[in-house]
Amino acid sequence: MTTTPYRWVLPGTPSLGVVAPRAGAGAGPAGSAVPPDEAARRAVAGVLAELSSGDHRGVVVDSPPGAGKSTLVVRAAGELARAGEPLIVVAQTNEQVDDLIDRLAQAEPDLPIGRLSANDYTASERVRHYSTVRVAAKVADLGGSSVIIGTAAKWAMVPEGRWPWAIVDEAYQMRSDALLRVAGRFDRALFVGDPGQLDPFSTVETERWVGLTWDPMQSAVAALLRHNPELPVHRLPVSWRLPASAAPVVAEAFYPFTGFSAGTTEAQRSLSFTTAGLGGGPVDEALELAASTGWALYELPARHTLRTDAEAAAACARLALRLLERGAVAVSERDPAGRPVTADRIAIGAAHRDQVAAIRSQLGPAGAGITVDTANRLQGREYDVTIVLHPLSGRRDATAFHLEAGRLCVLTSRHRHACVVVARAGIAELLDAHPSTEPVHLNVPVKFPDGWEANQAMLARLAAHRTTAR
Amino acid sequence: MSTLVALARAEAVAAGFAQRTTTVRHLHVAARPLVFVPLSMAGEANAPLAALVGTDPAAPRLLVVPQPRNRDQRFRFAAELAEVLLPYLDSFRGVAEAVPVNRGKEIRHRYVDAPQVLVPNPAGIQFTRLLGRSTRFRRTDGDYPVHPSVPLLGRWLTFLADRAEHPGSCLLLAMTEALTLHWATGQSPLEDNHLAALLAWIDPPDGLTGAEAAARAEDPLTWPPAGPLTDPTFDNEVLAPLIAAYAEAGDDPGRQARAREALAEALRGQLAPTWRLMWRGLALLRDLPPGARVAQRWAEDRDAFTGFASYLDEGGHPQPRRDGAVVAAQRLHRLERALQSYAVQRAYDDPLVMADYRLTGEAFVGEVTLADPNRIDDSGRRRVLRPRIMLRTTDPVQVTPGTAVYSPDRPQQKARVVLVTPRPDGTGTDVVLELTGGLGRALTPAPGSVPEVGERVCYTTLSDGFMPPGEFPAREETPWTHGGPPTADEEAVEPTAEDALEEWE
Amino acid sequence: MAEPVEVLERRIDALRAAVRRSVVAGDTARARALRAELRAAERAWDEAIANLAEATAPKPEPVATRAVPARPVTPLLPVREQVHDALTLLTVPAAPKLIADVHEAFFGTGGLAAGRLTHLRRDERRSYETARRARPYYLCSALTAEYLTPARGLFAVSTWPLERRIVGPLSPRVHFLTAAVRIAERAARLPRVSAAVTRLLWRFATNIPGAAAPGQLPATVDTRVIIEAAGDELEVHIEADRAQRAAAADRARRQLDDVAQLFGHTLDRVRGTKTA
Amino acid sequence: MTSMNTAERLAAIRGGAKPKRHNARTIAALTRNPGCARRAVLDCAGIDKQRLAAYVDFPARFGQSQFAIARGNAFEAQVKADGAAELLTLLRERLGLSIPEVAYDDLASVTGREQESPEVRYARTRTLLIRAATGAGDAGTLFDHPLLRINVAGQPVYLEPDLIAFQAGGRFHVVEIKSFAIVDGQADAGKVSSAAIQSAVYVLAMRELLAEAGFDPEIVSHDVVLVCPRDFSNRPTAVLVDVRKQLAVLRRQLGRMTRIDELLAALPPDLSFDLAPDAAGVPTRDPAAIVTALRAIDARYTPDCLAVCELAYFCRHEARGCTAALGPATREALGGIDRVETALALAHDVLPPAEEQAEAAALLQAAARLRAEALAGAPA
Repeated sequence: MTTTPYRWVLPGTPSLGVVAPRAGAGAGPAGSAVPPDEAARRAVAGVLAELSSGDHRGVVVDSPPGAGKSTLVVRAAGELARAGEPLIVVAQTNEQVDDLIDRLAQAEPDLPIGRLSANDYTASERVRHYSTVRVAAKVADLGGSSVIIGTAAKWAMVPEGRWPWAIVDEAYQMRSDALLRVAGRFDRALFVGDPGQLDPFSTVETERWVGLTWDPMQSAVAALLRHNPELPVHRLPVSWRLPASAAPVVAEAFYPFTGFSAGTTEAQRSLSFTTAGLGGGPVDEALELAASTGWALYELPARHTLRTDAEAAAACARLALRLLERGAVAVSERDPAGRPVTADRIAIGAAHRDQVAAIRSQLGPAGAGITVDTANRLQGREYDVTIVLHPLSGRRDATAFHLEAGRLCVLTSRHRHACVVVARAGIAELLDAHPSTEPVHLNVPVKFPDGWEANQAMLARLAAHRTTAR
Repeated sequence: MSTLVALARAEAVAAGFAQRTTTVRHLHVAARPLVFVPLSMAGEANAPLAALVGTDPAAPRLLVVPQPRNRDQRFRFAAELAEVLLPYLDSFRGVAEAVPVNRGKEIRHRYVDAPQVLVPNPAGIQFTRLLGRSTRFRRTDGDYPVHPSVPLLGRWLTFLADRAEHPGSCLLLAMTEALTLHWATGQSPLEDNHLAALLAWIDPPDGLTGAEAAARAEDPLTWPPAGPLTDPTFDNEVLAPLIAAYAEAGDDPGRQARAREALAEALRGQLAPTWRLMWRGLALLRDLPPGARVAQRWAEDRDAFTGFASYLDEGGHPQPRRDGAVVAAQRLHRLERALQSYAVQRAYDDPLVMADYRLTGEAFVGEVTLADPNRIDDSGRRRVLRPRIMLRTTDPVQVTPGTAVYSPDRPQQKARVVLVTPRPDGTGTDVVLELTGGLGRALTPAPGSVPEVGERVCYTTLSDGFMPPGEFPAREETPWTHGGPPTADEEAVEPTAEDALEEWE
Repeated sequence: MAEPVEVLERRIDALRAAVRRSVVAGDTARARALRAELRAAERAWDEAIANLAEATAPKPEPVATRAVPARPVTPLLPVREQVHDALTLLTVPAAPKLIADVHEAFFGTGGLAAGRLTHLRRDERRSYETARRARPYYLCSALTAEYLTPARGLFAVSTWPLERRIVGPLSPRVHFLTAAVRIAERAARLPRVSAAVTRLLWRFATNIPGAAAPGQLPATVDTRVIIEAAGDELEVHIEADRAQRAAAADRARRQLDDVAQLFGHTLDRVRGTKTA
Repeated sequence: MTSMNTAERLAAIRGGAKPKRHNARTIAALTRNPGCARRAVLDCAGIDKQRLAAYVDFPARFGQSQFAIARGNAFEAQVKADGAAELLTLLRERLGLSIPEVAYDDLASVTGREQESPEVRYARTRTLLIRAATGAGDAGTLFDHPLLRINVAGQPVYLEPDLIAFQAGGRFHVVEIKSFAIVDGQADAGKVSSAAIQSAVYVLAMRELLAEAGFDPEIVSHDVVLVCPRDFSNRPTAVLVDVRKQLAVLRRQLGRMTRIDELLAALPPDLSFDLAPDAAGVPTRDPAAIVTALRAIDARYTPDCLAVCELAYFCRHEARGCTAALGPATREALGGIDRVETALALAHDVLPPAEEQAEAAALLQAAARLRAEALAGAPA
């Protein structure tokens, strides 16, 4: 009996579990022989070559935390603009728009940039001080700008005009319906984002569109690739943010199929204290552990608590304040001589807004400059040290929200030096008792990693860095 | 679930009776609703088995399908249902009112009343949706024709089921959801899906607590499930032998009539208790005073009804199987807007709902301690009236200076938080607000437009203001990122009859 | 003395409740007893109602309001003859469901229920063993190619060559395609194609590549296209299948006695599959 | 006692009754509420929970309608009829199976006899699947009714799936035939979820079988083929379901089952659920003794149990007055306080909160104040 070659073809439902990078599009993960800066340079060059080849209507670039996504966006925008291609940039928040303008105006001092804004927008300091940047509520008032940058929400209100190119930033956090509303404005686009972070969501609960390739509630990239499976997907292979202690951990837990490596070596980064921890104590132990290994798990006694667990909130605040008191100094490739870890270089992350409020009130005036926010709002941001209130701490059950891989990924991948996770004991048992049994929908690509597994992986790693609060 | 509702549940456990979670009714209850209690056959995809339907509690119409696997009989059921439902829908198409649109430049019409269909539970809505799906594409000619009323019924059922997804709409309601919106029981939300048990908690018979009555209500022999699925022991021990007897009766008209009668009686026995519960639930809802913004939402329902009726008059196609890319995005946008405005309106209408927001710091109630109603702001190009008030509250205040807040009592007015000062003695927080809008046209405020000292007022970050609708590409301009314009093939909605050929035995 | 209808109805209700309660409690013995009581009550009710109707109703006209086709009396042909007819048409071993469908489509008005074939094979075997070759044919088993055991649920005719009665892994498909050809040939000769025949043809057409166009309606199914399409696919399998069956048939002739060649080898245990 | 091994101990707990046999459904159920020790012990011991629940007067309220069973059987028979002709069509049209691949082996019966031991059937399944994996010339494509085996708590359990294993190009897929409808590409997510986890049990069992024989377990695909009726018709349609997540959960839960020893060690040594039937089969054990035995093992009741566990009504009764009985969301909103009375006493300030209850008490008191105020008709 002859066996003809056999293939799986399921019309309309490309298997999208993993988007494999095209051969040569990126260097291998950790362990590859290519030095990290060379790997990153090649990856960016590959993306830019793909763009200028014009072979595809879209190019997707997956960027793990701190892999130089903004740098790529700025370079791509610069190259396209210099080639005389009118260009728009679609970002997700006003904050992101201002960040991009700041970086682009700095990198391309002669480039006329337009900032498309809502009527009630007042330009921030970093936008105002560039003479090349114009701000207006209508595209017509931005004539002469080589690049026009605005939020997706604002672009959705622009009824006409079509540009040869667009760069869509944070495309994994953009919802499919938002892309639908702006996609008429451009012919081709570069989509850049981090697939490991939080998916967009809707307040409306309906399964009406589940399984449709254009389901408006999925991410823009998911919709894009389901309709255009042939589009090249590149991957930035090196994280410049995460230290050598964190890159493999985060890669293994949250990017199990693609991976990435750290752009710096252990020797290049260090964290030290200018004062000794008098009396020691678990807070100092945790900080010192974090300083020397990059991770610490500050474990409180097992107890079921209110979401706004005061003891845990206080622990988060105490760790942050103690870090300031001890005069932490961070040495890195940017500051080989060391730089003090000031309040603005510290963030505390939590799952819920009420937890954020509780931590903030525990911080008091001494911690005024410290960022405290939810995972959703910490996306895309970077600090020297982060303190994380574990989403499952003190809980009796693990819901899909608390298990979401993206949430833990955002929280544990914001730091350049160290991350301290605050949690009540008992999370392992909690995970065991609550395996993910989400409903399964037909024709919906399974999303990896599974939050439950990612949590298990992360917890297993943290267990080796435990300090028990007394 | 909010802590206030959870507390009401706890109180229900302790009291043995359901507790109110609202002070007003947030749903429209029609003067002449139609109650529809369907049953379906287990294991089949939407095979109607029986239904009680009608507008008169004393005279429901019983529809029975003696062999639910037989597709001819299924469509006969649909035609019989259409005999009840279509005239009911038509009866609301008498009087229309003129509504100004486009700032009064044009008018359009909408019917002064609209139908309201009530089913026992969310599964009943799903049944309605699927029955609509299975009937709206049917042929009325050709080899396996159905009665012309069947595809029309399908379109209406689909319209109603779609509308049921729309937050705040009352054209098609599930009784369990209508009740749990207003009461908290001493059982879990999952168990609240059981209509008999839910009503037992809210309105137990004399001499029993809600908890006791609910325990009895779980016995499927006295309180059959409210459908569409039947109790398995009923299926196995009662229904199956009766269906078999009907089949065996063959063409003997006497035997067949008797078998049909026995089957109808058994099914009526399963349906009648739920039918009574539906009207009891309706009466309980009717007793609640309606919220101030209920009529406004009902007007939107009437608009939707009017619009769909004229769409059908113009020969509108059956709704497609699934939403296209543009339609899906538009619908999601509409649903999100409706959800937000429904949540805000309920809070504005109901202090008990607003209390949820007060507990989480998104709203606060306080007494006005200072008021400067005639304050003029002359820092800008033109002198403007900007009254300020200070109020003292014991609620936790989470708003920060600069935030815009609104008051349900003066919805046209906007207030900006100027200062938030916790009182040093710990007796609460002082909040200074600056008011704009809703003050009249002069440089002195219209009477009553600025809260006076001593008045208790509520302010919240929730706004019931107008939200402009979003812009979407036309369907034929669906972008390449979403598959491009739909092809004629995808769009075609062909009538079907393929499965009519199938064996059903 | 018959009980009044109302009393019976109350009893029926009570019995139904009692049956359901005993089922829920897992008391099967009690449920069984109650069920018997319930059926008796239901019969009594049916009779009572019928009598009541007779007594009260004005003498009904003979029922002629509807054109009801007379229910077929017990079919004239015994079941075995009907099965034989269907198999002869098909020319390949077949399962009861297909036999019944073929019979309904071409020979009768649904007189043959697949369920009635349950004991047929055992009866045939007994008949064969007691009086060998007393009948012109016997309905026997198809045999599995691997162990020469009876193939589950497949009927064959004793007069067929052994090769045809053997089922290898490819045979189910070959049988299916062959049956399609035979049925289509037969249908092509009919003056008028009934719904049952259309249904049968459609079932084959939709499962053979090229036999029905996408979007085609059942009523327009074309017998010539079916025959051609089935023939095309048969080409692919037929040689391999024939070789496997021939080899098995050789083995059967060497190893099996008369009865076993017809009704299959019953092994106490199969060599090489016994586990400790 | 200490020398008693786990199997003996479980047998003692079960008493004289025959163990209830596991199937993919019961194994899949192990992944639901795995934190419940009562359920773990009873399931591992193979106890008939339905019977037990009825005996202590809390009968389970779910059963299966014969209509659903009949529909399921009829659909499956239809898809598998004539050498699985309809299934072949689906695999060809939707999944690119080539025309020559039609071989069909029915593993339901080895010898044509009614009763065959699972060992014999398992051996036959093993032989055929291994032959197919080796890629021998007549390797076979469809394998109906394979008998599989999986280890649960150290005991081999035979699974008798109504499934077809399907092999092409040296790769196996599990085909699961279910009779719930896929309407316009969508199906009940709960039913799909159950089907996915059951299929994952089969995938796992097939992988174990082939791995034991030295093959790469990955040749059994994590994509299972789900076959269901399309829309409102009887025509089948097929869709691939990726069960990788279910496999991960299952592997972990089966791994945990070996920890049953720890659970058993903490139980009273004379624990038994023997109903001690007399000669006529009538149970003689005092139901109160069974209740005492049940109480000796902690349960983790949630309202979800009502739909999946035969003992749920008993556990619910036991959990009366616990906030857990009101559902996890209510419990959380009540600050995680265990008992309803405690929550109310804290809310109404009649119970001084323990240190760890202080925050919950403050929240509940604020809520109680706001609720009272709103109900008293104070202006909003």
